[in-house]
Amino acid sequence: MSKTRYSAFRVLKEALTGHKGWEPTWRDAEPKTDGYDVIIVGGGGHGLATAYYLAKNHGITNVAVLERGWIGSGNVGRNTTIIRSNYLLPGNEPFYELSMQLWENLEQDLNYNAMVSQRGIMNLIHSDAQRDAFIRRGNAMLFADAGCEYLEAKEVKERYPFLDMDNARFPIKAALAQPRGGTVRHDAVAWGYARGASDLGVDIIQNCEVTGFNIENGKCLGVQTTKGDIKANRVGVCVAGSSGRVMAKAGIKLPIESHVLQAFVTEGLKPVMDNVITFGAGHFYCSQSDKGGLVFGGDIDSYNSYAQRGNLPVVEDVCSGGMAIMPMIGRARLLRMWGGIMDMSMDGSPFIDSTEVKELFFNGGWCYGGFKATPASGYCYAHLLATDTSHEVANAYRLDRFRRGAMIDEKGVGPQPNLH
Amino acid sequence: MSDYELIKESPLGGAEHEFDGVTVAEVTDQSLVMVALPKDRAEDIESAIAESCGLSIPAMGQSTRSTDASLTLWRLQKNQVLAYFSYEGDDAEANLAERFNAPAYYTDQSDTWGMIRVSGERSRDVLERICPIDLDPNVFTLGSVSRTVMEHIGTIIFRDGDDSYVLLTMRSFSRSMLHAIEVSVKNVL
Amino acid sequence: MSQINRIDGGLIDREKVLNFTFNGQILKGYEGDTLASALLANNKHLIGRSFKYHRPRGIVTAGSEEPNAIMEIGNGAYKEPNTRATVTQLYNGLEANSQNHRGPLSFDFMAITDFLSPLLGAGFYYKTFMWPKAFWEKFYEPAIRKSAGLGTLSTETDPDTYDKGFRHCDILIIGAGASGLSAALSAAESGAKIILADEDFLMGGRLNSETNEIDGLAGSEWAKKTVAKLSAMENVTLMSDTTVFGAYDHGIYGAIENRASEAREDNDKPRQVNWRIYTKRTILCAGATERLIAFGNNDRPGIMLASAVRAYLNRFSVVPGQRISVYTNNDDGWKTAKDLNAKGFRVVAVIDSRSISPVMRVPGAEICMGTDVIDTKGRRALKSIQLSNGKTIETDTLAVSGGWNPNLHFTCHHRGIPKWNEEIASFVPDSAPPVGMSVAGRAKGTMVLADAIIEGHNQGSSVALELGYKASESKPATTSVVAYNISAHWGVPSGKNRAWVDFQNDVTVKDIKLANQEGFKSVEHVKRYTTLGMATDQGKTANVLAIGIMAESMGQTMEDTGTTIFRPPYVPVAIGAFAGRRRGMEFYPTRYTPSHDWSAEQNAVFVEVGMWYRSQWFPLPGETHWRQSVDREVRQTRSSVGICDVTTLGKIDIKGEDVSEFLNKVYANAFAKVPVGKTRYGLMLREDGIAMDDGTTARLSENHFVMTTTTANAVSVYRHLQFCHQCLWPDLDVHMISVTEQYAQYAVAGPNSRKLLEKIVDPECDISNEAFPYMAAGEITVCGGVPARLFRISFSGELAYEIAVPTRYGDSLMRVLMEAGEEFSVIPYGTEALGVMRIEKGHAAGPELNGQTSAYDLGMGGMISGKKDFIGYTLGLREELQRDDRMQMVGFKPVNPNDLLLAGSHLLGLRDKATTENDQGWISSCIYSPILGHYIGIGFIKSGHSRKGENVRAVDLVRGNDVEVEICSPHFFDPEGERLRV
Amino acid sequence: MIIDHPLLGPRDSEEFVYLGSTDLIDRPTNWESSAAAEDFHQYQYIRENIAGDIQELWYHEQGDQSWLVVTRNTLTHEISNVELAEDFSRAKGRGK
Repeated sequence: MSKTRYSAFRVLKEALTGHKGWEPTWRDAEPKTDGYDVIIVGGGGHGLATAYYLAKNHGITNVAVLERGWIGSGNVGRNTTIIRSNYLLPGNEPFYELSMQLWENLEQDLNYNAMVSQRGIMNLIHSDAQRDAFIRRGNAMLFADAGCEYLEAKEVKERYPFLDMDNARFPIKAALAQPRGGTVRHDAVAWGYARGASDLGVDIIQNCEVTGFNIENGKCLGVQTTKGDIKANRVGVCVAGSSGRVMAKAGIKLPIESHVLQAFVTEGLKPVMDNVITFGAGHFYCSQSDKGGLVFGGDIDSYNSYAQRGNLPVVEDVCSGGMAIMPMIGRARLLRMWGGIMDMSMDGSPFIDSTEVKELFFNGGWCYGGFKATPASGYCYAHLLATDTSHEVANAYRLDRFRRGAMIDEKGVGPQPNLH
Repeated sequence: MSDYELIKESPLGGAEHEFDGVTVAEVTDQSLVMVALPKDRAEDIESAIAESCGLSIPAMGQSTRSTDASLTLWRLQKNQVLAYFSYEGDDAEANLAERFNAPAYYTDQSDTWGMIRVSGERSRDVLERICPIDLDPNVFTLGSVSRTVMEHIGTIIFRDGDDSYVLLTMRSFSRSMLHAIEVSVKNVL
Repeated sequence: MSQINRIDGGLIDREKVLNFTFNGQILKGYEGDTLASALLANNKHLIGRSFKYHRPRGIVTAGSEEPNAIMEIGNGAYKEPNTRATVTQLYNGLEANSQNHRGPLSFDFMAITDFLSPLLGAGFYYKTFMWPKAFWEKFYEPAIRKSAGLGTLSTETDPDTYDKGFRHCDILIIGAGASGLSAALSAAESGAKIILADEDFLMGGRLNSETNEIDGLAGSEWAKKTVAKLSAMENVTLMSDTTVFGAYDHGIYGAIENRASEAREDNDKPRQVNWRIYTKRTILCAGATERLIAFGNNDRPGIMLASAVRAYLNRFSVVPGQRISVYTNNDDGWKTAKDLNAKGFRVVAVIDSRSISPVMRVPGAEICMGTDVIDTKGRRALKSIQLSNGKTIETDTLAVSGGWNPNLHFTCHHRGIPKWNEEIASFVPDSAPPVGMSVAGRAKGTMVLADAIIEGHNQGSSVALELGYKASESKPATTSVVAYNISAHWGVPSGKNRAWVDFQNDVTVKDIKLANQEGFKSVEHVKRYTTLGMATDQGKTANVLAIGIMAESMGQTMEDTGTTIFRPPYVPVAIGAFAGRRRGMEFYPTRYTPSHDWSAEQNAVFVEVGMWYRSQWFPLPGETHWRQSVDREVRQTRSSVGICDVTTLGKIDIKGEDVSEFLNKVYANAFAKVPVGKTRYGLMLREDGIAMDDGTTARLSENHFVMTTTTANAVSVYRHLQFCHQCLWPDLDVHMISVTEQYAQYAVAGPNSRKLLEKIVDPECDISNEAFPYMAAGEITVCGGVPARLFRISFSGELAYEIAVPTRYGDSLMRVLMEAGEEFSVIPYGTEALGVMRIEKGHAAGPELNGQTSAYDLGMGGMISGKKDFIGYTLGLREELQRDDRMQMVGFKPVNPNDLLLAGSHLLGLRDKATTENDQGWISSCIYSPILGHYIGIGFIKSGHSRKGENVRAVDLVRGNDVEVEICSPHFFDPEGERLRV
Repeated sequence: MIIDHPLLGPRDSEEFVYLGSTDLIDRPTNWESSAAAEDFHQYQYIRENIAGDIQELWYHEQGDQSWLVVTRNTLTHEISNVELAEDFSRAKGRGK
């Protein structure tokens, strides 16, 4: 597939010759004057994956990915790297399970080591009602062949002796784990898909901001950009975080609000935890990266924002959640905190759909679950763009579902985006 | 006469602790009644209270106090005043309604709140560990009252003396609030 | 020999000798030392290993930007990894250990990676470790993980405490160097309320490390005098050893204060305090950080920043080596030579990359202008340097100055973008720092001390003036003007040798160029691909250097290359400090019910319900399993009488002329005509038609209602009602107030409940079935005049009441009820028995009102009024919500009564496979019914309402349970409700 | 963040609970009309989601329990106006 196949042998060879032979990971392109079959707006993980699968699965290679800044500069470059398929509702679970299966074969497929690490994730349970709800979820996972494991408190303690079991305000009563869950080196996902797509002929165009859509008689004919107008038979917008801003240029309003989600990483530490742990009675989840940093996060800041930065209350709340379940991290230092902009949808679930404008498609509303969805999102969006039909596992992700009353509300908090 | 007698109890059993520079003590001799001011009756109520008790409705965040200091009105909300007065009976609501003789809606809140007074020269040093409100004596002047959140507990703070503050928290939180104050004392003094 | 590098002078207290250890060796230092200065005093140069190649490393800086000297401090649970020796104040008993090596520090087995470095360049791991597939998790990743990481966590609970605090001021001044002190003084003299914070335990900034004279005093003396003056002013709060770490919205700053130095050995006080500072204006006087120059093998122990050499020399009275050379591209570097001379040390050589005349005379030193250092020798300590003019110079310390970077971080915390200033060859703050922030001194790029002082002074004065204070009349301090000239110089071609840019993460010039070659051209891409600037020092010494190298390599300007985003925290902050007190039992406050103490006396088992502790069950002696207690509580309640504390349910008093109308809008069922003295069940929907909460509302008088909510939703329902009132119908005469805590409320349930209550209710209150029928409500008195509210409502399905008294009597009422009920063998029951009885009655609760179910799903469609507009009406009519095949709530009982039924089970057709497509629903609540003698469940199944009598399987694959169940009515017990009305 | 409460002055946003756009004040009154379904759908679900100044609802839960209308810029977080929601609502013609 690739013109420069990556391997240990190749690394060795390059080492002996001063690394002179490495080529650009992807080809930096300029817009073609005669346009494209498909333009993907947004060079994030989802957009690049969409382009890759359009080319690979559907043979559509006259594709451009337009990126306002540098590729991977959105949420794929700014998240807590977790992958999992532990969803409850039938509208979601098969989709995320497809994504998990794609993750499991990603590196061989792309010939790029994104360090997919199925180290397992574990959700802690703190009450009987929560146990019942997690068992319901666990069964939904097993029905979908996603796998799961239920641990009693004793087993949790044995595996993770650093958890605070004895002096906890909300004692740990059990846990539901998904051994197949884990983490992925997030930036590498964007680079790997970019490389794969580029090798198949896709044009990746950085520093090219879409400033408008050329729409005539209700049909999208292309986009206006900072590099001029570009024609396209079909345009797929894929800019979660900025969905509201971009779709407004096509006159489309969405059931989405933009919110800021913060995430955190500590200084590098020798390994202390090998999987992802999620607190069930507070806002905290954590894993340790291969570099040694504890990567953790919690809840969104709760107010609408496009600012890519958050405020202190959430920082403190998340850290206290961490101290509540694993007080060994008190002396670990938080090195860096950042904020990403989330497309928070009205039911906490995403959209992959056509729009009221012909030949203009929309992918967004990923809330803070977008990273783990990257492969399936690209896979299903490519399917929709290529075939005009929703992929069967993404069939529930329609824009009109609120009009019909077909919400996919995992948390059951209703049409208030900041609660999802 | 009933065969059974109910015995009343304050939220903290009258707890009182002295530290070097700070005294922490439960307040047990005050009643609290919320007085709602319907929009179209607000003026009538104000003049009725002025006539019956000689008290005006305070500005937001402030209080007014009767001449004998037994009754203080707190203004924490636009459409309500909270009366804080020396009274220990079970019928504070009726008692206040009678004293005011004003066509307001009265709701007894005496048992809703636990009250702790933090006083002494180091009181502000102790409180700055939990209180987000600026307690600078020139900012939070004598008689100021404010509702905020301390240690995740909704709290009303009232300055009733130069170095004296009364903290009110929902009754069920009283022990947690007392603990929070004591931890501050330990950390600061 | 002890402290062989210690010389005279300095700002240390030689009277106070402190003992500490490094890698087990006992050493001595003085009060006023940092760990780094004490190590250097003891001639310790090799102090750690780098992240990737395990290169031997020494101390480079004297401040918070230190990349190399990071170590583990303390032992056992007190061990603190990755701690910068350069900012750790020395204390007696300090225990320091180097980290990230296998075997002794001087012979690290992992240094093998240094020889493999050609293989391990930037991003090598993206290109390999893919074959065979299964080896990644089994072999490659564990190996990588083990070698990655720096220090080690103890994995024990952090034994220290932390605190939080709040401070308010008019002007926050960040940095107490020359400009910060000047700003503080002029601002304070104006009367404004000032906080002056500095990360160092000694205020004065670079003045403590330099030899400038200010107002005729030594700089450090002037600083000391100024600090003393400020500390005497009432409107000034000085916060030393306090690092401001972030600028947040609207004038909120976060700052971490370390435990006071005298208490460093005392673990009783909080280790750190996390201050939230609220300020109207901020003056950033954070100074500048010196940077290195990239040349071959520039990372050896003994190669230091020129300014750090001066700091050790002047402030700490330590001379780091015997044969010191200087390499610089600016005038400032020469100061090091000058100061060394002043202390009587000969300088071996001064190498300046600029082809200009020597900046000053340095007696005895070899001066090499227009010359570069191109390579160095000495694995564990610097031995010699090789120059571009071909000379090799024996030297054990090389003081390097590549120029100064203004510490403009805070100006970018709100996404400001720095501007390039060619004159000082550095980025300077842009014109849009966070609102309310101004910058003075070297943080702004004002490199000449005399100007920085004036700038600080003027800003302090003008900011105070803008806030309405009078202008300061004092004049700024004076010092002689010393020019600062620089020619940007990033790196020297190093041939085969590696030239380090990011010391800690081992990023070299080659790595940056390789990243560019592979298409990673954005500065963010380079950072992510090479890990540049991602180490514990956040690239403070590395980033600008890297940008310079990128700009050169790609032939673009510094400004076009740009910086990565500056984000908080300015320096790493302990997670424990952010958490403050919130951990363990103090993670959240605790709410106790009125019957808590009494229940504790009965050995009740408590359970967390939100912030409340509620009694879960009351074990009697001899009961060994919770089921024994719960079954007994249910049986006894159903056969006689039981009491349960239900105070936690939300209670809202609603008064006003329009309450009926208001309730009619917020409840789905009709509420316009509730008679006085009656209670009505109410179902509240969200606007989207999904059930939100339920409860009862009683009308106590014409204009007075009292509403109850579930425990979980007490706060959110109140908030929702306030929204409905203030935002939707503001002119309704409605006044709400929470009375949840005003009343202790107990359910008294069971056939003998009336008889029990009659014993305590005052005789003038008639509570007979006729006078006080099912759903009656009223205000009564009990026990001789204590006011109470009585509601004849039932969650258990029995004849039952809820009685509420002022909370002051709550504990007492529980005791009285138990005493009065003795003749009926009254028992207390907990939340478990409460749950059993509600499931026997088929009442929906939390697991059913889960935010995904409509009134129709819950079987309450019949209650919905079609004659009024209410919250949730219109959207509740949407097609998907009205479908007959939705998951509908029904009951389930095992076909074999001995079978175990488990909540969370999913429902399947009798012969269906367990797949998502075949999934028909789930069991939401499940208990063993002691009355019926078998398990029963409530749950949701497709078209459930029309499938009663059908058999399906309840399958729990998670715990391995698969039983056949019959779909039935959820009303398992007394479906006609006869027991309620007796 | 700091919200400058019109009655109480500047207060830490930690005292507040956020809801969302003031669109939520414009609850349709045409529940009996055939347009109600679409109007309520727009009201409840569709948002402008502006990158710039928006008007939004905050509830002063740990304060005076007033609902406020805050005009805040979603790009910079700067707040330019704060008013009582009941006044805002009345100005929009809402009453009983």
